[in-house]
Amino acid sequence: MTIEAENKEIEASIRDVAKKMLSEKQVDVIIGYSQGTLPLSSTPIVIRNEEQVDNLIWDNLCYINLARYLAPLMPQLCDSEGNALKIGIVSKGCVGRAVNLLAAEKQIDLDKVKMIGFNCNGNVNRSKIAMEIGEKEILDVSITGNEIIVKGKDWEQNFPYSEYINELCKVCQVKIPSATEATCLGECQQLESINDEFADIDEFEAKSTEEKWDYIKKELEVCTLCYSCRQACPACYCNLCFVDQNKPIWFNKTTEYTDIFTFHLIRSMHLAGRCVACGACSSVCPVGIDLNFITRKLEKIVKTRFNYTSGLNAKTLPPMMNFKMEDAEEFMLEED
Amino acid sequence: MEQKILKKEDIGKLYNEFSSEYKFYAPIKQKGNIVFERIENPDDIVLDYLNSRIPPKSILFPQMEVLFEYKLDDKDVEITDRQDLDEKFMIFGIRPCDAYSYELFANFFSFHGNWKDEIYLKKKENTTLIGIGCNTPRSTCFCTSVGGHPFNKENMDVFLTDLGETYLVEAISDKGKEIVKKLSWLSDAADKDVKKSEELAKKAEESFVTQIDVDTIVKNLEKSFDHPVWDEISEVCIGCGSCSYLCPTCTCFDVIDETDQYNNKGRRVRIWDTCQSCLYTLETSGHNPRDTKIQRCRNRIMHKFSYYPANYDLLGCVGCGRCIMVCPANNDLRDHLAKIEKIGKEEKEEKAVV
Amino acid sequence: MTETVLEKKVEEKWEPKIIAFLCNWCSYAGADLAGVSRIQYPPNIRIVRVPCSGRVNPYFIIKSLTDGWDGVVVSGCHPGDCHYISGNLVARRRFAILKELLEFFGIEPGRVNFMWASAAEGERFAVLIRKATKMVKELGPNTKFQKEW
Amino acid sequence: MSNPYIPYLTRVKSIVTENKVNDIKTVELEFKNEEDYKKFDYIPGQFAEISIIGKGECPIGIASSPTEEGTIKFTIKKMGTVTSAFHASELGDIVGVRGPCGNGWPIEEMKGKNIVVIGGGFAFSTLRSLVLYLLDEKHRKDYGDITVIYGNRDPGEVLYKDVLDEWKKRDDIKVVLTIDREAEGWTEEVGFVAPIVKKVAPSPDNAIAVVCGPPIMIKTTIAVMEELNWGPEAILNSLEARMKCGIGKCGRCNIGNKFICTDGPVFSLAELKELPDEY
Repeated sequence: MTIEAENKEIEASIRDVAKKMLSEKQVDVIIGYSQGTLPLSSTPIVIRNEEQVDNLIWDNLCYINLARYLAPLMPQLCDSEGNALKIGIVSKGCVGRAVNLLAAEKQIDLDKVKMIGFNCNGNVNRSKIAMEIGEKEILDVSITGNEIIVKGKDWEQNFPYSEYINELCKVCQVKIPSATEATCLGECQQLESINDEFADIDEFEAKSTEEKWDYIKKELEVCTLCYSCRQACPACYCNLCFVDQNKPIWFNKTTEYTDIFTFHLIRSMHLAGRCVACGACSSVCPVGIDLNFITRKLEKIVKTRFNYTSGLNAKTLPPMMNFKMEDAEEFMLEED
Repeated sequence: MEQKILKKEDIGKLYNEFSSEYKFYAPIKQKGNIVFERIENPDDIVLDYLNSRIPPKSILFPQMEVLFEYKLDDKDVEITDRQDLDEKFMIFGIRPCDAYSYELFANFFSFHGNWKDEIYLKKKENTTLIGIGCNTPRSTCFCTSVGGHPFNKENMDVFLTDLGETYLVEAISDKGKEIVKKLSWLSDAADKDVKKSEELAKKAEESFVTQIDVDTIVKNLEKSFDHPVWDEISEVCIGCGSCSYLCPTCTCFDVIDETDQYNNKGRRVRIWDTCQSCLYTLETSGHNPRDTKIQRCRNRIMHKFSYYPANYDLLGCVGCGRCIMVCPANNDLRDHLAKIEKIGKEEKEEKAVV
Repeated sequence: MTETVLEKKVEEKWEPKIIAFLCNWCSYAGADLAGVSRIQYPPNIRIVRVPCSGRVNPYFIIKSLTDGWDGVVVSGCHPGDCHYISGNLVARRRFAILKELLEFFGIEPGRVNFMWASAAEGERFAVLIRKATKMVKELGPNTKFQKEW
Repeated sequence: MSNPYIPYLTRVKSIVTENKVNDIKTVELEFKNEEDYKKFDYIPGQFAEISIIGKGECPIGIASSPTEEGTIKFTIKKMGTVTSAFHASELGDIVGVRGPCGNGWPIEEMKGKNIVVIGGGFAFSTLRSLVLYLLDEKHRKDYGDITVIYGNRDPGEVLYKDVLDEWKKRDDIKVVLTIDREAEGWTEEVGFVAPIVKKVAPSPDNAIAVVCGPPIMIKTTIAVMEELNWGPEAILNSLEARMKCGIGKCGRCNIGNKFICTDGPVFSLAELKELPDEY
């Protein structure tokens, strides 16, 4: 079955489940994706009645992690007294993982959130395509067969989907939310988790300290500290981020590399064992920094050290919130 | 004033002419994005670009700018003012909408209170703009709807029109005339070049996809502060503020003191700020006049399309479309403006129907 | 720091400045014991007493590095004898991740060291501090975070 | 053509603790050089951006009146980083002062009218400046009779006790102090500001009222005054907002298209009614 056919089938089944949920009053609102006004983009949408269900779409350009709107809960998802509505949420694998993470960390209660899970077939690597197209203006993007067709005013270019799929989706281990919490569409089988050997991360770690420092500095230097990555991340829901605290002022928000380095390193520390590898941070970065390179390193640490994958279910505590007596401590300084 | 012709390969010559006297800024490609940076080697200049990702406001109003520096020795403080304000800038390849945004900046920074922001104004005085007209505006551009034009020459010193292999050079301001006089090696323009540039201007003007009726929007906004349209507009916004970072007319800044306590010296710095962040108006008492994103999204649009016209009867938007392109949730400003435009019509229809 | 200053600094017997976060119940007492029993250890460390190694926020460590310290040492009680039962166990996971991330971002591994030292191990404390100081000394001054004033 | 962000440098001349809880202090500042003091000509109701260089800056109302020559006073409550730095400062420390900012009380327009000053809590600093200015022998004759109503939670919180006692001794000013709940040793009014205003019932004709205090007190007091048919343009109050530059450039203290730091902080109730309800 080609990618295009998969998308059509998923889209149709999302709309059926959404219509059923709304008509049977299982949920008050449903958050999903709708057609964007710009090519290579999609727009989240909140639908409240059955007529709007046809706005819901699914294609490989739905990159925003919808769990972002659950914590802190936006006013539009609360009733007049301010308590949460019953929310249906279109959940590709990583959105489902984010909902599980938020439930495990007591930010949402799961009986108010119903996940519409499906066999996600991945997202397009938008920045890679935009980088290759360069300055020509893209007017239309469509996915036909297994190819992404990008059209401009008087030019057209095809990109094979398998090569231009998002790096994270290539090695995604949780295509659908775990069956227990989601009403799944079609046969709901958990794909055998592709053991992601983190080859590119190992190869990078083998480099010398200077090379690593220069590479990461060249990558992060253009960061303008606009915090879009933090705003788009479902795991970043603190109402007062360490960056914004002013009693005392911890963090100097100048755009010198010292502050950029501190921000990204501390945010990575806070994501350890919680990041659900949805790639939203890279796709929203206005200057196109590949932040997934760092989040994959986090995943590797948590996988190798604690054999833990984040967001698999809503019960287990993330690794940084618990501990074991026999944790490895090979890195500690010892008398030789 | 006669027009000249500048061959594209002579841009290196133009750069060498001025790079000693001016700080020369031009569009270069940085990690796949076009940004305005100070250049050392003219070959880095990118010529075939639509517009920069980060607006050239980052040259005169950089994201982090020192207001003054200070030395602290126990009971005394010594303040040193900025010394580098009389350096001359030359910005090559700026688009008409960004050049006009410098005027809006200068107007805003000298309007309120009886203090003028001398730092920005002095820098603007020492800046020479060599702009290029837009032959192929983007579909997200709407400068013609907000009083601009792809070939608007007013705010430039020297205006170039891209004729393919060469540029048609027109000196606009007297600064521009001196610049062109210095470039004695430019050849004179033939009439066909001038005619071609007029055709390009006309073709560019007609190629605009987005048309927005700004007058009704400004009128509707006066009485729609509490209108439910703002809930829809801010529904999918994730509050990241990229739209204000990349907006050429957004002037808000935060002021912080950065002290190196080990060497008892420091500096007071201003950095870009955004009204989309919840801290923007959070008072120490905890009260926050705009603490939901509905109020914050409203403030950004009201500021550009209602408060600007009310205070300075200018529009606060130059129609460059950057906020549309950068929005991660693809929360399109053109949809918002269309919804606001329809406010008046809905009530009329209801009245007509009832 | 321009190149010339760097070389000058290394030749003229440059001494590294290391910040040490010592847990109040074990390592601080261990350092005290080392001092009382006249055990010599390099004077490069400046001690910050913290209630528990679990109190050490990763931000302290990164702020020290970016403020110009040449090395950081964090020392706590051995797993199992933490005064607050699980302070050092939580800290151990945090340090594990922080150490790998620092290396990933390009900070020399020898700069930031974690260790356990109980109140009775004055000798062990001194040996480990000597080892940490030697490592930082070989790495040279921390010039990565110079802010242009 | 000077950089508007560079403050005048002043030295702390005296620090007076104003309330028992010791979180409100009045700091008296003396300019390092004279011409700066001459340039710093202000009217009551204006504020200044005062800063501990190295910690930050914050907008504080000027508590001293222009008639008190030589120094300027600020009353600072310990709230955040900069205000705590003020509370930790000693005599002779350097304080940066930028300003005067804002429009201040309309002393020209108030000429020939009765003035009613209603204050609550520690927001009395700019009112102290106004009343001292009005009572000054050069200006007293230009104004009608003055009534001051000043409410507080408890006696320990009352600011400027020395100045209040002086005013009570004078006959050309009526001072009414009140506290929320009964406290021993308190001889004057008891109750919230609004009922006391109803009891005192200042007459609205040819009068201007100045109301300053916590939002709750302002709402209730204005409701009472509207019952005593005070016109909205005769009631003024001074607003507060988060400010960073104080000179209308950083863009954050706007209500609608008005900036509190340049078009305010003093707004009449009539103006406030036109502005959107976002402050």
